[in-house]
Amino acid sequence: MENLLHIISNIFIVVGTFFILIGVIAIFKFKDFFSRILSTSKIDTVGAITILSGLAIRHGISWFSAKTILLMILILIINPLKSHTLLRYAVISGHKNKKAKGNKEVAK
Amino acid sequence: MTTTIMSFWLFCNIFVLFQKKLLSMILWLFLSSIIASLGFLFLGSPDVAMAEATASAFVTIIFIVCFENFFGIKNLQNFIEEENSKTRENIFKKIILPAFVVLCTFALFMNFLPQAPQDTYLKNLYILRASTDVGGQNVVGAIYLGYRVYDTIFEALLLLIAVVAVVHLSHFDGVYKKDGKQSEVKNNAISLFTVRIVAPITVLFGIYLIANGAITAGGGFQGGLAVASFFICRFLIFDIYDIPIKKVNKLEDTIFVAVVIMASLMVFHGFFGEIPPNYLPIAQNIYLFIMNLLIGIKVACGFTILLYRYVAIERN
Amino acid sequence: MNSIELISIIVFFLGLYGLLTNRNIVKTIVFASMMEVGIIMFWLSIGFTEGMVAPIVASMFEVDNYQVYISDPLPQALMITAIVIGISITAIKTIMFITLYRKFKTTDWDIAKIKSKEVSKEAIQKG
Amino acid sequence: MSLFYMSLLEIILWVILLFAIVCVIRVIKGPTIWDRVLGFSIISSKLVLIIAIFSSMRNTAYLLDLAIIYTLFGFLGEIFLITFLSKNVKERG
Repeated sequence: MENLLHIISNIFIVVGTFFILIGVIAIFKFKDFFSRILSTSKIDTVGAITILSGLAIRHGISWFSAKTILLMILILIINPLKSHTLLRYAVISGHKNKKAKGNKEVAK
Repeated sequence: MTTTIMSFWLFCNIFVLFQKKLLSMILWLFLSSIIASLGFLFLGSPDVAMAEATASAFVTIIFIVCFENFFGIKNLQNFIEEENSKTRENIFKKIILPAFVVLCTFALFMNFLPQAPQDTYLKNLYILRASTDVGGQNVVGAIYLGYRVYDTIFEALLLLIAVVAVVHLSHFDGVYKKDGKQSEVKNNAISLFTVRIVAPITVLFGIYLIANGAITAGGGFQGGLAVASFFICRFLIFDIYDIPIKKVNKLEDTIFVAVVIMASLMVFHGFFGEIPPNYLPIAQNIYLFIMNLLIGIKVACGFTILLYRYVAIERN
Repeated sequence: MNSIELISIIVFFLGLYGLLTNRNIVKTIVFASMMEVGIIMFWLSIGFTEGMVAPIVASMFEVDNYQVYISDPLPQALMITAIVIGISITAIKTIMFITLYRKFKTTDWDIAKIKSKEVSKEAIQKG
Repeated sequence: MSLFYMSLLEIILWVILLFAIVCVIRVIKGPTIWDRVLGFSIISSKLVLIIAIFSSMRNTAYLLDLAIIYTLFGFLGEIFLITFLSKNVKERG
């Protein structure tokens, strides 16, 4: 039984790190701020939640898994909304993509 | 592992040194102190790591409010740009000179460092006897509430003096006029929702840290800092300044007196009885809990006064 | 002496270098808080060995050679107070800078010095 | 310690630390200040994961308190930074 739990949690953790790897690649691949924040913030949240759920499965029913579930809920609330405020204030302060073609048409 | 994190920290600190703009400098400082707190965890001291993680956020908030106050919007823009045009040094001067100075001073310092492994007699004494002498599970808490309680008293006194200095230096008479402006967060429904959820959680978590201070990592200082952050969140949501500063100040004073009385009760009882005094474990636990609670309330009061003073200056 | 002590001392002197070579007042305050973290790291890293455990009784006795692998509790207890004092001291520094900026409208050490001398001369002439 | 004897969690710990170090490059060369703040938020979320995995390796629940404090206070400091930036920064560099 314990072996099975360990195998399941290992699968979860490896999948989570794979998600985070994709997020890290996305930071460097895209060339403007808006596409970067779109790709990385979502993938980062998903990766964190998968890794933490893997840790919770590994420890069974205990204080440790209860605290990881609390941490998961906090990350689920905070992480996307943090990126939302970042994006919103970037737009408010007048940040634009210089290279994008659509902006010129809007300006005209 | 630890060495890798430490070199990461050193790297971040070097970037703090080379930054020209003030804002990016403070971003790098925030990053470096957060990584330093991770390093404290790997050095085996989670209490200090907690205090540092809260301190990093507090220090950035203090710097940001300081900028907001006195440079105004247009002045600040000039202030940031001005720095770039003024100081132009070549890379040779920027990298070689600091490296040379650091190495020279380090070579002077080298002789004073301990070469042989340290004698760990005192450490073993504390670890073996703390839970019977003072009580509780956390040896760090046992030291700053039991063996070295004088340090804690003088720390509380220093915090009191700092609050008095801030209150004295900020010329604000306590009357706040609301000027139709609302904070940026208030316009945004989603951020408002987030802060509303986060603020109660921080308070609950601070109370949890204070209550469990004797058993696990945490204690009065860290819990007090977490509780004080609630009032910053409250300012972010409602944008009002209605906390009775004078009453909070009086509460802080009385609690300082209570801390001194509580500590001296413990110490003087030790003088008249056996050394170390043999308390019952229940009495020890009650003492630790009350002391943690008092210190937590005192730190929370001090930092709310301090931060609200800053906010008040901005509005005045 | 281990590598972490060395790194923390280097950070301390980096902060000192920045403090000496910058004219801007806010930047000197930032470097002072950087030096403080270096000092705290130096205190905690004395006698460090890899894989240390926190000095909490419940987790202490799981380790075999517990007298070596438990971190020293005394500097930790001192450094917690040092951090809390450090925050309040940065607050005092910044608020002193704010009063100075209100009076002289500069962020430069030298100009502030010159202006303060002028102010004191005027005060002497007035009597 | 050779790689063969490492447990899976230890390898994951190293990998995530490597990701955090790689993300610093975005903070260094981000063309605008917004990119820097984005890189900072991603690094802080990775540090939370490092703490969680470390506490799982040690099998100690009380280290997770530190992870919760990281998420709460990182959010708070970042919100203050962002609101300040939105007032004062107008499309530069």
